[in-house]
Amino acid sequence: MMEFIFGTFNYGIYVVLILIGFYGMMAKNNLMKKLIGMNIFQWSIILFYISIGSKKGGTVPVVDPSLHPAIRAVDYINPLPHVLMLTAIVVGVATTGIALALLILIYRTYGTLEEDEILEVLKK
Amino acid sequence: MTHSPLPLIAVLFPLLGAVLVLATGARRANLRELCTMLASAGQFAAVLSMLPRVIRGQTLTCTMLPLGPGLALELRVDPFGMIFALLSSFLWIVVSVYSIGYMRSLQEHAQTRFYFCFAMALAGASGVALSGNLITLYMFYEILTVATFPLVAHKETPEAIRAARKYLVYLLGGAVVVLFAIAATYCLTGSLDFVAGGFVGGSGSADLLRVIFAAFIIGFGTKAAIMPLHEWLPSAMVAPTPVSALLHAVAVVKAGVFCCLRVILYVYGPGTLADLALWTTLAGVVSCTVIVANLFALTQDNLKRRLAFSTINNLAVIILGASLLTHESVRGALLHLPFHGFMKITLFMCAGSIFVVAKKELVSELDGIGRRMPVTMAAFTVGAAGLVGIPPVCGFLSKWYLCLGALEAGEILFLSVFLASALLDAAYFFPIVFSAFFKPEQENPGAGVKEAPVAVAAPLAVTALLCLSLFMYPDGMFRFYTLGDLAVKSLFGGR
Amino acid sequence: MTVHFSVLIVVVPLLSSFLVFAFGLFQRRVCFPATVAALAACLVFSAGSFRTVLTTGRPVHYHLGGWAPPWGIEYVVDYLNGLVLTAIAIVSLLAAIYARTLVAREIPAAKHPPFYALFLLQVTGLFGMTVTGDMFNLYVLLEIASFSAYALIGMGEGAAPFAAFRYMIFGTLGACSYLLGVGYLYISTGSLNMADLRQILVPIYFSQALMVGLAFLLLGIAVKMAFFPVHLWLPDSYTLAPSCVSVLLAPLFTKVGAYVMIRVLFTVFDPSFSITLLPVTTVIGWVAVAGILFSSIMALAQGDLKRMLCYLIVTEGGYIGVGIGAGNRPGLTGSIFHLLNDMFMMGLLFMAVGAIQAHFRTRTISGLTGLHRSMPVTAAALVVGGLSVIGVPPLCGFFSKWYLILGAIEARQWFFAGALLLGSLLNAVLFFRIFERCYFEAPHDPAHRKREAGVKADRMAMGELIPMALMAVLVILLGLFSGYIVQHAIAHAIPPGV
Amino acid sequence: MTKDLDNVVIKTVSRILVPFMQVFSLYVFAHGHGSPGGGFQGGCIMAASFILLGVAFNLREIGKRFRERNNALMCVLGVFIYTGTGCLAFLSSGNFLDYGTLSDLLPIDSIKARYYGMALIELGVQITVMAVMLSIFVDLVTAGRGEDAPEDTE
Repeated sequence: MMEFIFGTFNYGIYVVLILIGFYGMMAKNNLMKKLIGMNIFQWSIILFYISIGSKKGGTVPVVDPSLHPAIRAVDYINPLPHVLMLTAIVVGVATTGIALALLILIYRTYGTLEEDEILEVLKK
Repeated sequence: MTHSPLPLIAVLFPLLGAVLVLATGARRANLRELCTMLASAGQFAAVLSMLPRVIRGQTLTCTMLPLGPGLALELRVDPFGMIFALLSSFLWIVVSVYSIGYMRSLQEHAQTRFYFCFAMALAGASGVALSGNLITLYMFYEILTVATFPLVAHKETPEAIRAARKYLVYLLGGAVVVLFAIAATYCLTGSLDFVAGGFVGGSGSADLLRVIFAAFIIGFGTKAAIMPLHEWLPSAMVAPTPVSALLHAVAVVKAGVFCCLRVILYVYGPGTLADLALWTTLAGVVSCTVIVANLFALTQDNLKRRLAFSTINNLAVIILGASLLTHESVRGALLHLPFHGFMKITLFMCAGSIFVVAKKELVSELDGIGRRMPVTMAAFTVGAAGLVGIPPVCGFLSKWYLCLGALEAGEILFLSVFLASALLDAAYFFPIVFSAFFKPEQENPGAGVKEAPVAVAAPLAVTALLCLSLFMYPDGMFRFYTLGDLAVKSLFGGR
Repeated sequence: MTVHFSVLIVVVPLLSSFLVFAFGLFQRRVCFPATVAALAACLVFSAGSFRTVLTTGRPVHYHLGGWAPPWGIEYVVDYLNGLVLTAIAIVSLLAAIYARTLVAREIPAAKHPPFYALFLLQVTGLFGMTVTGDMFNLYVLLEIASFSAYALIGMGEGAAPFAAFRYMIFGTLGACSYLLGVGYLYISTGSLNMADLRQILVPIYFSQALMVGLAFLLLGIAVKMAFFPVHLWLPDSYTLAPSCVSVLLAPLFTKVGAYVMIRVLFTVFDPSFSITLLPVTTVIGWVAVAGILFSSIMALAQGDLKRMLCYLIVTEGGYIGVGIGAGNRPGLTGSIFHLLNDMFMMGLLFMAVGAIQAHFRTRTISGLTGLHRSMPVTAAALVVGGLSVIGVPPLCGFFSKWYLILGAIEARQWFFAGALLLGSLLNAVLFFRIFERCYFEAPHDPAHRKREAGVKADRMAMGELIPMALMAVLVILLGLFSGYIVQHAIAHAIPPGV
Repeated sequence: MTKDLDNVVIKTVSRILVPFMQVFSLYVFAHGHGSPGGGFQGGCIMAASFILLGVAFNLREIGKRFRERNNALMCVLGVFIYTGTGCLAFLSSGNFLDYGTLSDLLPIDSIKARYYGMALIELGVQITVMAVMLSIFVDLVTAGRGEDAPEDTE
């Protein structure tokens, strides 16, 4: 049982983070808090991907001749998730950029970022 | 099975007419009317040119669009389709002359839309007549429904729009059920082409075939106004008379009956229906329709609604004749289809001319109208007599074969249904004729003869004379008798 | 040069979107012609690559950067996405030409260059999602398409930014769950290439990680496809978006999502798995049935024309879902062909609604009286589009519905067939309510006189009429040549094993 | 003014820090192959140096060094370099981004060609990321009004 907990605690953490982010997105009234929730959601998936690539005893995936003349895969952790997550980070930044721009626009038209107040204005 | 473009030309003429009508538009009314007339004459000529070859036994086919394995938009002219094509194309000429007179005398609005939709409806009707498989039939069936929707709502009054909406829901609902049935048939048999004597036999489990047959009859029955699904027909009487003439005699309801007969004879065929014992239930439902429609007709005071219920009765008689599955009854049904068309269109045109001249719609107001409008009421009497089945008019012939068929099938019950239908016809037609000629007029008695304008009176006179001549020479101009004979021979395998 | 067509389809719009943005800084008038030129080039590329697929009969494989598939990203053009590519190219080109006068009217002049840049970026994302053969690359292009969609919708005035923000929350949720799905797939197999995945996945179909991965994948795709339970973002965002934007987004975005669902269910996972081993497609079918009924009724309840069309998009997604649910050859033919038809039908309808909103200054169905007199071409376009959506034969909508019903009956799913038929009946009531309002207005109806004397819809620019007329002709031609398209293209497009 | 006084510390430190940041960003960009780094990280650091300038002094400083229009052009330039190198491979009948095949055009072997190709791609990425990060910062701070923002924004 113990090694199950230690073996997969990274998945546990990412699930908790996802739920926090999901809660932030869905339940919060303020649009900025929704955005923060969205960011937590995205970054927890990036954590999930990075934790996939890790190996016991593997080092950073940068070729280091001192380890072994030939490049042995076991020495290094799996670099592919890291590369994928570079793109996901860029996607996260771009989403936040657009979201902030939209929030500015919303604030300029409605003067508030509280969703229920905006919905009131919309109903009229 | 010879390939020839003639069926396609026959279907394209009305489309061409519709486009020309749209092009000429309201400004050049006379040119527009000319286009309608030319299109109708052209279509009739094309259909007539196919007649000799069909008589000699050739079936002309023309594949328009291949759609996949065992599936194509294909036209095929066989004797049965020829009867309906001849009927609809000839009556289109008559009705277009009539509607020109009618619309002009009442200065109706939006006439361009009227003639455009009229031509499209005829394209649909002739397409239904000449289609070679179920999917082409379904295509033209839908075009017919969509094209006649603006006609029913022509007056644009809230009442007309409500009637059109009811018309549409009934017919599109029926079309949806038919689509299910066609898809199921294609699933079972892999092909949809009509085969004289049916192609569905034994291709699926018995009760699945029964369900599909029920779907077919419900779907096409809505358009053939079988009793529980007939609501839209009386309420569609709010449309101008040429439209109700088109609805009843020329295209819409006739297409419904035609499709029902196609399914009974060319999809299921006599053999399969007998095995599945479906024909008894069908005959039962349809004979209830006959009786109940007649009883309703007795109670209607509006002339056009009374004629509507008489149409429901006669359509049910045609389907009953076909569902008896005997030599003579099928021949009677195939003959009653065109004969009823001629008679019913005469009656409708009379109703229209009475409305044009005397602005009268109710039967109770028709006292002494015969003296003021002798030609119209004479034609009305001929039509009414034909429907009742009195010898000098062609109606007698088809009723004769129907009764013969019932006797051949040994079904005394359905024989009595035919006779009762004739009796009830008499019960609600002859009071009109009697009051028109023998009762004194209520308002200005003694006013001189005030007949309808020529464009209105001539067509109904022509069709009345045709009803009489068809009795003397049933095989005359249209050779309905030989076509019916050929169809029956192909159906029952020359027995 | 033709061998590079499948990558140029993505590179050219990407590059031209940035070039349009750069030229726009100096000379605003150059943006529109450059966009149309880029989209025309994409049409040439997509048609060319599809033609090579048709003539050679084998899919075209393109290894990006020369790396062989399991390592490098591979672009694949086969029968399925060749069709979708060409349809996207045609619809986006017509949408760009059509949107010109609307852009001048709805978007402030300073924002024209960014609008056209985002327009091209959106088309890049759509092309990329269709042509890529790599699961993660599909996520990246999905995000590119989604960003430009959020930004384009945010350009509208009034409540558009708010709708765009809510759409973003929903869309990011969907995209991240797709990413999670790809992550689980990667854990189980170690590869991201679709063709490679298909072989590796076969022995491990019932591992739990894979089940969770498939669930997340399908959830993400369902959000992007506006599939029934997760379609809530669509009505608000597409209605409040400026009509020059909704003319591009409405027909294409959800349909590419549907294409991705078909790609994942039938090419990445073996059809035998998604149909028989695990009843994924049946579940999708049943959800789609609920979706059709729900959104048809919602569409009936709408007064606003554009919002009604948005619910119609969800219904069409439901039809595609039912086709997938049937899980047999005719069902899948029906859903692929419906996917294709729907792009053109929805494009036509949204063009008509955009013109009505711009020139007739009304969007409510009750305000359409007398439309046929002042805007005959738009009324005719509405009729053609409506009849096609209902499924009146010679038009394309009927043939795709025909195959769907065939599939449902062959799979003995009577409720699927029932939902399809009821759906087309509800659509019929929906559209004839509009035709009534457009064509028949009682002569003594007061609104009629006001409409006649008062606002006279100003002349529609030729730039708007021609694309609409072209789209209507395409809808008719698609119907007439449906047999040809089904036999030669879609029959091969169905993955083996269905 | 007291506000101005404690600003001196930030201003002097940032004035010293900015040049080193930019050199370090070029270092990170150049050593992208062997060590962690590359275009994206280099671009971020370069943009951070400008943003530090803007935060420490005021937005005028960024505006003086980097017109907004130039910033937009830098974005486009970066993407153009990236796609341009990719398309270079077409000349030597390689696939997109297959700059290894440039060796038969240029007098270098394919490994060197791949090395320089990678460097060009990283340069494109660096320029674009720097420009985009900067424009996001400037647009957000001035709430979309860009350069003609009123003086009060510090």
